[in-house]
Amino acid sequence: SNDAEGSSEATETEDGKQIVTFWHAMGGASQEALDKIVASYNESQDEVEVRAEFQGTYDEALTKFHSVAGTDSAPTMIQVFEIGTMSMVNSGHIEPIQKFIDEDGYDMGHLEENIVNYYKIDDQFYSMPFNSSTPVMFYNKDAFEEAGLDPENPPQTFEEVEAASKAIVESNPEMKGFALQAYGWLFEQLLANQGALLLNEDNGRSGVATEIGFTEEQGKSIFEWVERMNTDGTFANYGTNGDNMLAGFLAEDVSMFLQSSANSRDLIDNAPFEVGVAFLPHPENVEREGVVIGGASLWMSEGKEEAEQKAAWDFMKYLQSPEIQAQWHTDTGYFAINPAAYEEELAVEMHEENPQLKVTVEQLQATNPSYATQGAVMDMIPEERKIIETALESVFNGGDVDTTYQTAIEQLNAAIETANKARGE
Amino acid sequence: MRIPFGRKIVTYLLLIAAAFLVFTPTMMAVVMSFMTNQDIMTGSLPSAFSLDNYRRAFEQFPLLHYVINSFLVSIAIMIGQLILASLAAYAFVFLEFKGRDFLFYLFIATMMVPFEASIIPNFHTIRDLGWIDQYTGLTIPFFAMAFGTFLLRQNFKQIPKELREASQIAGMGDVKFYLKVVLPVAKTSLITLGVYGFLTSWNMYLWPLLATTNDNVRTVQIGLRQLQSQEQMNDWGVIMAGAVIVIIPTLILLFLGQKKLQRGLTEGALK
Amino acid sequence: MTAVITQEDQALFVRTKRKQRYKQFIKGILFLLPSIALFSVFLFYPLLRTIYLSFFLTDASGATTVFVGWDNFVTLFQSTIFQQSIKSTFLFVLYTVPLTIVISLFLAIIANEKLKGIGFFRTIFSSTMGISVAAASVFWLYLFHPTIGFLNIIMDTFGLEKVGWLTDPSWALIAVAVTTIWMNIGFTFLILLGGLQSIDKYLYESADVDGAGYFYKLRRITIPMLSPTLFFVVTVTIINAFQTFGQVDILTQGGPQNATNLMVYSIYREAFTNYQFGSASAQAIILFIIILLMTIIQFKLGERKVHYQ
Amino acid sequence: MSYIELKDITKSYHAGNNILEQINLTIEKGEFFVLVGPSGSGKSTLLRMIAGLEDITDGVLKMNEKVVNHLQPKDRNLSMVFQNYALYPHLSVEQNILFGLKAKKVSKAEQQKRLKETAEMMGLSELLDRKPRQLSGGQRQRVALARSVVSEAPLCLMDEPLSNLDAKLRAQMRVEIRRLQKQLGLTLIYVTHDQVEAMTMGDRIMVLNDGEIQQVGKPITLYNEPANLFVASFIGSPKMNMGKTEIKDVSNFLVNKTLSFSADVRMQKAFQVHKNIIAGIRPEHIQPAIHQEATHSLEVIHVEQLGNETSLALDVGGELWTAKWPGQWDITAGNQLEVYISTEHLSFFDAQTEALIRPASFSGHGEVQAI
Amino acid sequence: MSYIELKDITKSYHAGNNILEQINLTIEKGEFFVLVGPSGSGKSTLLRMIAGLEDITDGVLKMNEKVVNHLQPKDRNLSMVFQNYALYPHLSVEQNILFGLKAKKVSKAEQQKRLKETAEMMGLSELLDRKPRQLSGGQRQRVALARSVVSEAPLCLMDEPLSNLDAKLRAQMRVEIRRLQKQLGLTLIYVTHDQVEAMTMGDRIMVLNDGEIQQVGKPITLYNEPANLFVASFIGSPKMNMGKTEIKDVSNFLVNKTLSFSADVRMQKAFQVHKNIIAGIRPEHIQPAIHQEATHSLEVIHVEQLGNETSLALDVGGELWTAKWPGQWDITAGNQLEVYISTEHLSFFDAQTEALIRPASFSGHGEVQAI
Ligand SMILES: Nc1ncnc2c1ncn2[C@@H]1O[C@H](COP(=O)(O)OP(=O)(O)OP(=O)(O)O)[C@@H](O)[C@H]1O
Ligand SMILES: Nc1ncnc2c1ncn2[C@@H]1O[C@H](COP(=O)(O)OP(=O)(O)OP(=O)(O)O)[C@@H](O)[C@H]1O
Ligand SMILES: [Mg+2]
Ligand SMILES: [Mg+2]
Repeated sequence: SNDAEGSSEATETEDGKQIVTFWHAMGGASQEALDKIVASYNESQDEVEVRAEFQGTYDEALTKFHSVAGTDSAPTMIQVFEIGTMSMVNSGHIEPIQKFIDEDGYDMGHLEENIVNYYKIDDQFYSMPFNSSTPVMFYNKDAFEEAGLDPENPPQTFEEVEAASKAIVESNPEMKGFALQAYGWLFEQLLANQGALLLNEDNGRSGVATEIGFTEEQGKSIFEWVERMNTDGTFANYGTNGDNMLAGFLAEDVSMFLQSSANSRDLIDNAPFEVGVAFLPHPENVEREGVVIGGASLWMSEGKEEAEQKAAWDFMKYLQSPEIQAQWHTDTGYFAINPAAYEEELAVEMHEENPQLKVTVEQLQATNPSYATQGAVMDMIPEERKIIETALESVFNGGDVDTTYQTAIEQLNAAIETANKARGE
Repeated sequence: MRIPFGRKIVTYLLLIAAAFLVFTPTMMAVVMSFMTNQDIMTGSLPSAFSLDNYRRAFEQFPLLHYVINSFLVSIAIMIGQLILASLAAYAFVFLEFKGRDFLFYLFIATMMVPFEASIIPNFHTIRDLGWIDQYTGLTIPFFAMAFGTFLLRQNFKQIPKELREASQIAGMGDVKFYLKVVLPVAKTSLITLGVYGFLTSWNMYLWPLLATTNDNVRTVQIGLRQLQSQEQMNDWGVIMAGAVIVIIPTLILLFLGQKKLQRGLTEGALK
Repeated sequence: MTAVITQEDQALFVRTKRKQRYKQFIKGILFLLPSIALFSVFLFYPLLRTIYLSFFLTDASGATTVFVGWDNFVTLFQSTIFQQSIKSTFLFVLYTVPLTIVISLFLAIIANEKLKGIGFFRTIFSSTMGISVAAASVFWLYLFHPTIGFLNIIMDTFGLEKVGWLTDPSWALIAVAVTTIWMNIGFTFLILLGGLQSIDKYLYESADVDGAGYFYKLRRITIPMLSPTLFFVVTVTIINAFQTFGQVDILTQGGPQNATNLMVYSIYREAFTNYQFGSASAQAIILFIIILLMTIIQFKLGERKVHYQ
Repeated sequence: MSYIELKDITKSYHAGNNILEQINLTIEKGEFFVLVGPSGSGKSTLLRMIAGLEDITDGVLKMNEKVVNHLQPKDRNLSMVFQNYALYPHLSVEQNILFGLKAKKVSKAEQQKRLKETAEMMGLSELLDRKPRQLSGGQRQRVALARSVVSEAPLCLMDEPLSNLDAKLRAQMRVEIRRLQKQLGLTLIYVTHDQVEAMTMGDRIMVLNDGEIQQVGKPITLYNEPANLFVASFIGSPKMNMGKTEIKDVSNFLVNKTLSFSADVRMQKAFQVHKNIIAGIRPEHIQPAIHQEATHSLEVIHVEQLGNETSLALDVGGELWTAKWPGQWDITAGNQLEVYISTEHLSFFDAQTEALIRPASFSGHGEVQAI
Repeated sequence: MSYIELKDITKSYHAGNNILEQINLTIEKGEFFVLVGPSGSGKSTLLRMIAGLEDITDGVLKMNEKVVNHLQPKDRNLSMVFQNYALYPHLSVEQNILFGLKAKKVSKAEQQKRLKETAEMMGLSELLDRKPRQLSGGQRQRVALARSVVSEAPLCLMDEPLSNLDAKLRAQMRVEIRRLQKQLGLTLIYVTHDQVEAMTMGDRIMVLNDGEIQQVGKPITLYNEPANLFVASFIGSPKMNMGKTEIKDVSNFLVNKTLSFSADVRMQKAFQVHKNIIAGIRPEHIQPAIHQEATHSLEVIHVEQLGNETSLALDVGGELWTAKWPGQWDITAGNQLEVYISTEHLSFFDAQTEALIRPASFSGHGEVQAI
């Protein structure tokens, strides 16, 4: 156990470099990409050494941070998913990066507007955006063609999706038209796309939310949409499991589905057919509002030495640079938070090769900045998602929309109440 | 005694059928580990076999280092559990004292505390003890084991009481009786428990993840988890390759362990 | 009768008896000390803490914020989700425990023969205990895949309707149970095999001579002589079934429609994603009490039937 | 110097059902004390209580003048041969034998010396590396015996240590055990079912029946003057023949309504005191009428040739009596046999109290001879 | 009608080390066949092979004319009393006894009937509800015996079934077993160490030593005409006295350089054929010089009173010989004793081949008598 010591206590390497511990939740290919960036940073200068340490899933990493926050074991910086934002703010163990922005006179203006919108709370930056993605609709161009649909003109609205689904199923009974993962995040996105708020108090951004912010019509529209496709027999049920849905899509069992844009590269590479990427659909009777940013941001621990924090800040800035963002974007499929990255050769090349990838960027840029697309902030979001998922599954399995919706709303409001109470405020 | 031919055939048939059923999922994983991700995801039959997944699994995390850590941790836990559980079981079976039954039920009760419910307080404890990123933090919390104590108690109860009496007459104290008679006679269950202890430690994920912050003392399951990503499509071939690599040592251990499970040590002990 | 025992003797008896009892007690405690010490730190303390937490609301880091008394419990018992969770848990125990034991016993019995290559089969049968929950769940996730999964492909070839193993609420719990049984087989098999191995072979010889057939021996000798091991296995399998977590997390995440929202999974979610440590603790306490009751019943009813040497 | 003293020792497994009833007994240092009694009479239990393996329900057990009721077995400094051997299945014969010595930290050299001697004595030298399950029944028993012998503890408890050995080996072992016991001055409590062992080895014998002491005494005393019917029929093999006795007239009495004997004065008095009397005669005292004149004639029911002697089942008023004659007699069942029975050889017991009234007399007969 | 036939049966646990060596044997239906031999000679192994519990390394085992080498024990239709009892620890005495009957689906009524009879016969009626561990050694053995008896299987194998019973009970059991065997026409193979059992129960006895058959024959034949030195010393207790024999002159020979006898013509011839001769005489044939004139005078080393007989250790040329006289003789160790030894009672063996040259003769002596 001898060589194990030090890492959490020592803040400098033997040759005097400032150590920055960086906890993240990136597994698989993303970890490879991240490690590459960290290595390049460590090589690019000789003052700071960043140590990127995997801490499990977002949930696990966050739980662990909460447990060690304020002690020596806490890392210098940590990656936290977007819905952990409020709990980080409330934890009291973080240093808002606004402090460093101000000290440094750093300009966040060059970052993607929508991303900035999400992470700016009460007009200040608590954390540095890092890996971001939005949901898009993937579709099977070959199947579209077979069904006599225009592969270059994917459905835009719920109703168009339904129609396309019918056409697909008609042309190929083996294939379902559309799949929606029972995933709270997608529900939130579909709400936002209608311009609906998830929580009141402007999605919790003007004050502490006290109940849900969407109307019955807005909320039910999604359930009803699914129900209609279910009755048509065009809907494929993959439950809560995203991997299953991806496999179903690749195995040509379903022709359209919604998923994070971060999957684009992998899908295009692995599909034995032409993959199309489209904007998130919306009900016919409302305008498209746009999407909310998802993903994670980087947080600074409180109580660390200034030098250490400075070093971490330097690394964060490094991550913003167009070259790094271009590389990150091409390696992983996450957005470049710095739009300048898209001008980089690397990104340009890739977009030329796979023009579908541009759609994700376009969708983000076509988003109307509003409270709805800023996204909701509250510490009960994870619970909200679970409730929504259960409701979705219920509808998927033919449950009654009205009762399902009513139950879900009751549970949501109760959860909000408890969360507010638990904060002891 | 010879087993009759007919029964032999039937037994073999049953064995083969059962082995096939039990091993299919594992076998499937092995096959997948040689397949390309595209084949896996589209559900098609393997178009090509390659070792690519293994190469990538080895590249992705310091596998050997993790395996060594896992071995150290698992062996330490196994030994610790064997010692503590056998000591406790001995007391529950061979020593008579007030409150023994109460303590036994208390031990059993500990099995009912869901691990997930105690993980945070325990994490705080090792944090306060400064055991994070230490082998101590990874091992010591698991030394005491109600489950093992229970298993060994059941087994120790089967030891004929004459053996204890003979030892008492020979002037042997409890410690010596425990070492010289109980442990060797209960070899079978010690091995079973040892294998179990080793494998559960080997397969632990959540605790090692919490108790370590960096690669120095991390174990293979964390490595395996690093092969999976959350928001992106998983490379199942690589994940399966990693799983297969991690399973191989355990299969070897099981093979050796079951060889030691020899018939009936108590046999012929007594008239 | 006690006439010959003098007063002194009597006093001496009492004294030595007391001394001996004291000595035995000390000895017992010494043997148990390492376990007790570790249990106190890593189990009893958390348990007490859990009890304490169950009366509070907490913030994200698990610090108590508001004392709510029995509210957490009251809320739970009123919650349909929690009721469903208890129901699922009991169903799950009912699905998994008997099958695990019957299958493992069957495997242990056929693998207990002295045949060539039996080591290979024993390794295969115990192999599932060498596979971590995460890996095993992933294997089954694939087997259960609605379209490319092995199971549905088989169903398809036999002309049966495909089953939404993990998405259909009436199947999901069964699917998780199947996975769990598969995972438990290895370990249960190994324990039972160990138990079978330590049955004195004279008993079988004696039965052979008595003209007992295979199943008669199984029923009258093997099972009773195995009863301590069986008792252990049943107790442990029940407790483990109540505490199932990993499979659920990977396969269904409690869905569909909370059909597989087993108690520990529910606890886990409540604590680690919702940060409601108070409510999670209350659930843990309820689970603890349920298992405790079940085990007490088991010991009261079961251990009487167990034959020790 | 009393070494072991039992005062009112009582044992019960279930309240109200005493296995041993108020046992009072003193065993001297260096004594060879034999315990006999029917199966289930409590011999093993008594031994186990002395060893400290069984709780004493009531009464006081003293060793060396000290009360040891609550002393642990390991502190009693004794060795024991268990009726069921209790060998350690995981240890080889050698390790089994040395087990106790190792526990007592006897020096290696001494261990080896004693092991060698004992193994030789028991005929186990070839088997030292075997595990118990690879031994025959008799071999296991010898290991159990060796384990006790090797310890040289001052008190040895042996529970039928020779029951599974053949006659030849048993004779040899008898001599060896007796020699060792004398040589080391051991106190030995020895349970046996073998008449020869009981008679030849013991300094004293105790007869136990149903948890109660029937008689304690020198072997020959028990044989010649059994305290009661039970002892009379238990000691001696084949067992003593018994018959109801009735007075025919003043000077004659009838046994089993068949055999008539003349009654002397003492007998006549006895008949006045005791209502019902049972007469007993040992099989060897129903003698062939060769050197004496025949006194009775009896029908032979069954003849058994034992080689060195012949056992005859004779009909005595409807009951089967046994006679045992040395040598091989060519007698055919069904014939009448002329026998000589002396009144002197009859023992008399009260049928009610079962106690001895008058033992057989052994004086004035050719067979007791001083040269 | 040969019921069991063993042809060249060989057994080894480890190659090259034969426990049983080419056993050839035929047992008739309804025969009571006794197996004796020293501890470890392979008796239990032979029994276990007949039962099918032990693989037959080599040779053929036939039952009812059929080869059964590979037949399962349960298909051999036999019952067995194990030397170590092999009771089911988890079953009560009653269940233990009925185990086999239930397995064979004997009707409930029949079960109860047989149980009652057997339990009564074995004295187990009171103990039916006990578990084996609550029984005494002898009680356990009786349960084991009862289990075999109750099955009424046509072939019974019994491995020292009475070793832990007291003499009285044993005598009773002997009679019962013999009666049952006769009554049901059972074939019984019976291992025992007890001379009386062997001599009185068996139709034939087989003596085994070191895995080899020494002699098979009627009990009395084995006693009177032991095939070799081993049988001579093994059968009979105390064992036969042996001494080296030398020719002094044409008509005289010396045993152990001490006892001189006159040699008849046959003896003289024998001395010409065999170089070294050993003479043997049974203890009961060294007789008191009462009715005959003394032939020799020997020093008494040791006297043991067995009650019904007296055992004398006598010095014969430096070796200890045993004499056994019926009754109780008051003889003091150290004295010279006048004894009568008849040449007729001497058996002669070739010292090299160990084979019998001439058995003792039993004709023309008072003890063999026809009335
Ligand atoms: N499993 C075994 N492995 C090796 N040798 C064995 C095994 N079992 C028995 N033997 C040996 O085989 C020989 C014969 O054993 P067996 O039990 O037949 O003797 P036995 O004649 O019954 O003796 P006893 O009268 O002492 O019971 C013995 O020398 C014994 O040590
Ligand atoms: N654990 C027990 N519970 C109840 N009764 C028992 C127990 N152990 C022994 N007994 C009974 O106690 C009595 C005495 O047993 P013990 O073993 O002392 O007999 P024993 O004289 O040694 O007989 P044997 O000569 O048959 O060995 C027996 O009747 C027996 O059934
Ligand atoms: Mg006994
Ligand atoms: Mg034997």
